[in-house]
Amino acid sequence: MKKIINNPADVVPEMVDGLVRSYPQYLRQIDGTTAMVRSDEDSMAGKVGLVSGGGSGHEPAHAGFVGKGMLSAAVAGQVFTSPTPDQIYEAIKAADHGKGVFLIVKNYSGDVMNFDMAKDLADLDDIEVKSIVVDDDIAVEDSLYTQGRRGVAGTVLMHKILGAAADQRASLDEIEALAQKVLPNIKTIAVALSAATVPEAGKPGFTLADDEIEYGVGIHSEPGYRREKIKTSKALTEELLGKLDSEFHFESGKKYAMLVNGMGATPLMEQYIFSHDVLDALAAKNITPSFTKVGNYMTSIDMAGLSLTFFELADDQWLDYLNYPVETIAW
Amino acid sequence: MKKIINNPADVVPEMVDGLVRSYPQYLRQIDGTTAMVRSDEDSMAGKVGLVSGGGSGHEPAHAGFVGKGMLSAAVAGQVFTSPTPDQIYEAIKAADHGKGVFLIVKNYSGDVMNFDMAKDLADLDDIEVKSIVVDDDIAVEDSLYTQGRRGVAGTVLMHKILGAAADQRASLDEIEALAQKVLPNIKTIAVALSAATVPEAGKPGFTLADDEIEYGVGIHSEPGYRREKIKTSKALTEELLGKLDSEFHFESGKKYAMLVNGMGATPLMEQYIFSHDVLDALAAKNITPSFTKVGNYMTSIDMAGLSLTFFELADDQWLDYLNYPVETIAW
Amino acid sequence: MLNGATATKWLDLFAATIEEKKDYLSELDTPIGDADHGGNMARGLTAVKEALAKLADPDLTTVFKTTAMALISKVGGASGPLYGTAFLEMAKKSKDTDDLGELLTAALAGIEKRGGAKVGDKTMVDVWTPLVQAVKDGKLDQAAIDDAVNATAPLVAHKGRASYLGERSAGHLDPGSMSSGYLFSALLNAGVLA
Amino acid sequence: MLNGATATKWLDLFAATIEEKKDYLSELDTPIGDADHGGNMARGLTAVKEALAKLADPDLTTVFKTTAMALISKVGGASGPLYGTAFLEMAKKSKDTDDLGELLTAALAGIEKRGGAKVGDKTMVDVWTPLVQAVKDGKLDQAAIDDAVNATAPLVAHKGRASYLGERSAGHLDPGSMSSGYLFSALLNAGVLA
Ligand SMILES: Nc1ncnc2c1ncn2[C@@H]1O[C@H](COP(=O)(O)OP(=O)(O)O)[C@@H](O)[C@H]1O
Ligand SMILES: Nc1ncnc2c1ncn2[C@@H]1O[C@H](COP(=O)(O)OP(=O)(O)O)[C@@H](O)[C@H]1O
Ligand SMILES: [Mg+2]
Ligand SMILES: [Mg+2]
Ligand SMILES: [Mg+2]
Ligand SMILES: [Mg+2]
Repeated sequence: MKKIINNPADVVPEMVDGLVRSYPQYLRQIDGTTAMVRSDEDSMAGKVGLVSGGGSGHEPAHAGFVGKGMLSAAVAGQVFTSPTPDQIYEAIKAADHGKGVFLIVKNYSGDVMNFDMAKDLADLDDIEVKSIVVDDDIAVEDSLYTQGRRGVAGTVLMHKILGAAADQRASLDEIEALAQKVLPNIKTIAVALSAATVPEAGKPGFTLADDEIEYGVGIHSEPGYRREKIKTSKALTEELLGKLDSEFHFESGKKYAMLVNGMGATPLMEQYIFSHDVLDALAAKNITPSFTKVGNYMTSIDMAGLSLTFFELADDQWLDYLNYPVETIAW
Repeated sequence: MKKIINNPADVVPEMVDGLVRSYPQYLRQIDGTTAMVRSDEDSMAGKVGLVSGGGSGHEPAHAGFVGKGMLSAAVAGQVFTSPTPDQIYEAIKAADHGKGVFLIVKNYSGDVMNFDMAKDLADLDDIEVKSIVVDDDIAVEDSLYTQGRRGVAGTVLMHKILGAAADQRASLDEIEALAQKVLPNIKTIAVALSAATVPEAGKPGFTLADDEIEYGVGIHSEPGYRREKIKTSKALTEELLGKLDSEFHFESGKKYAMLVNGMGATPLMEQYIFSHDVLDALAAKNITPSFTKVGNYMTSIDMAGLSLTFFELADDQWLDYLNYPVETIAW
Repeated sequence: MLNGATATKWLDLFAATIEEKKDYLSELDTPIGDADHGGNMARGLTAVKEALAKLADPDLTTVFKTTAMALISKVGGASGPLYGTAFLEMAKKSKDTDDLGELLTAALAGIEKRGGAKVGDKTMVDVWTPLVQAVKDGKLDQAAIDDAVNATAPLVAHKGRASYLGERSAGHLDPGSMSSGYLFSALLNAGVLA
Repeated sequence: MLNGATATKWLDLFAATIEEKKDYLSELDTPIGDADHGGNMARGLTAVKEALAKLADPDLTTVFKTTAMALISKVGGASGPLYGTAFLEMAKKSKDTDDLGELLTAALAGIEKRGGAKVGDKTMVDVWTPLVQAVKDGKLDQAAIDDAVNATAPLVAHKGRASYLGERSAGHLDPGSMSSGYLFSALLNAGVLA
């Protein structure tokens, strides 16, 4: 493991310290925690607070999306480990400005349970808290007999949509309704060229040969659904877009937003080339996305690879929400 | 080489295509070139045009900095290869709105010569063109008997400063004077954990053992000044900040901007930890930077490592310029 | 006899095992998880040990509550809320009884409620369920523990991270079941059952 | 005799060598450069060949000008402007003379002006300078070419990317000198000197 770190056990506190001291105009660290709240207090007044978070290792998520027009606070757990309820609870308190707090949680059993416990704590304080569990990763079966689909890069789009609504003073109930309406329209699928190395583990979660890739990995280097020889970007596009098509049944009359998300070690050069191939494939179906974003948004430490997210814009207002101006580090 | 690409020879045109189609609100490709101009034409009216560029492989530089308040156009050469004069010339023409065009060139013999030839071509058209050659990399000797120092991540700060001035209608002469005044105040030093792989070459520019790092590399995987065993982030900070200190002689009374720049494969987690260590080391000298930015701005394809840039804010207005709002993909 | 002192001994023994088996637990969590179960548990149990060491002659409820709070605030991930809830439920129940069988039954109910897993889902529930019964029947021994843990290997996971692997999760021990096994072994060695 | 036809032959031969030695040139550009000299030159010479093939019985000036424009617009990097300038200067000069020595002297002057390198800086100038003289003296042969190219190996670079390596640039052939050597070999084999 070759990483620019100090003691692996100190990765999260040092990272959070570096982040808030580099960007005091956006973030303030909540005392005694590794949770961060928007430093522009005024921009939260009279609005529903939005809190997200999860294990660390997904930078710039989630703190990079804290700021006017997007999240109110983000909680950073240990690497790839859900934050604890007490930390989430502190973030909820900091995000609450009397209109209640909405939690955006990724569907991992740890996250779901810890955010639930935090909600229980906030209940005791009479802070009204509601939440959505994002499960956009179509790589895994969605069934009653599994944990359900994972929450991955599409979560960032949920942050953006709800952030715009909250900034425009939507109520907690309205935000909950919006989140539920948006949720089934966001779907993601990933491919990995290499796995992530958790600093404290010291070696990658799995190993791929020099010419192998794996489809359907999660953002914690969870193994995916198929391992193959490396293909061209065009061939990867076919596989990933095909999987998404069998969920969306892409139609030229409909509007879509598209997010190409780098996993941490994959350069923008490759992400742009992949975007070119996706846009070509869509153009062949007479589709041009109404909104596109390409870059590292929900990473997996130093994993190489990328994910492709589509978001069907079933409501015209959602495009406005995506284009709504924000002041954050990373959107 | 494991990369998400198609034919290595098509990397640049496909990347440029993916980029402009993903971000039509910022960029328009100039016909028959791999140069890109700001799509918001109105924002350029009555202003000096700013053109930068260089070999590809430094994404988001340079096209990611095209937009209102920053560059007017960017030229993307082949990977790690300066663009050709005809392409630069087209960018100059597109950027010219009657007030002349200023070129921001990185100090590499190829870039300097090709931008010079483009200037000759523009002269024939009576477009007034001036330029600055950025040479912020303190890793190499600056002497009459060498090519001089390389232009690296600090170039992005030059884009930002001049972009703000141009947007506020500074004249071509004023921009030239500003560039010359700013230039000696920007200095950068890098460390690599692995070298970049140029797609057409198929293998990295150099190889480092699993526990080796190299100080002083350039943004094309040019070898640096010393190879060592991997150190802690704190120890790397000492080396890099020490080199910068012997140039700047940091003083607590002075103002500085700081840029931690990831090389492409180094996750934000490590960049934030490194920032934490730099900020700690500076705090020990009673210095808090007035402006900090951390992320991938001037990369070297898939190189792992980072660079540290300081910019002494000798003029208070420069901080305003850094904070001046822009509309770009990547600032 | 279960009381503040023997419960502290139980948890100290558990902490020592976790510290010793930290890497092994993360190794188990690698093929079917995210390689952090050892780190998570070690972080939590170090905090438990430290917190308990600060208590002077605590009663049973205080030991369990202190343990619960330390686990909840230090472990994170899936195992944090699960172990935390287990000890929180034991803390509540210990106000009425010091019967280990009843306490562990409350703990298991808490785990089930928090995580929603059932027997056969390849989670710690598969170890807790038979071993709580064994405690009640006075039949807890190392062989019973080993059997319960090893029985998770062939299962296909339906809850937690391992469930994303589907059929491929079979053939691997469940890490949370292994750490739960250590908890029951510590119970044996703490002499609480005597 | 140098004319449109023999100059075209010269450049076709050069293009063929570059195509063949592409990987080798990039290999030379790896330890002391950025591993692209082969790709740069191949891209340029492919364009030159295609552009020349489209000309029907061109004169010398047209051949050189066409070559210059193709190199300038296709090569990029350091070698593009340098080779491009060389051929542009030969195009200009060829309006007055078809003497190879005079033409190459103009080319070299262009390279020196564009790049600012002097003899001993470990650039293509170190090959052009002795070989232009050899042409003038009627002494150009493969041995002279090899000597000029090989003489760049011990030098420490003062211009171009290799200069960043300082002393460590010594012990490696200069890639641009090698490709320049090929240009002069092609001249030999095109029979232009006869
Ligand atoms: N829903 C659940 N119910 C019961 N136990 C669970 C559940 N989800 C996970 N577990 C247990 O937690 C263990 C994993 O814990 P850990 O690795 O610390 O957390 P994470 O999975 O968040 O990384 C699994 O081995 C399993 O025994
Ligand atoms: N200033 C200069 N003057 C003359 N020749 C130069 C100069 N700079 C570089 N060269 C030549 O160019 C060659 C490198 O060309 P190439 O690799 O194509 O460009 P780049 O260095 O931009 O990647 C060097 O080997 C050297 O011979
Ligand atoms: Mg985990
Ligand atoms: Mg080059
Ligand atoms: Mg785990
Ligand atoms: Mg080169």
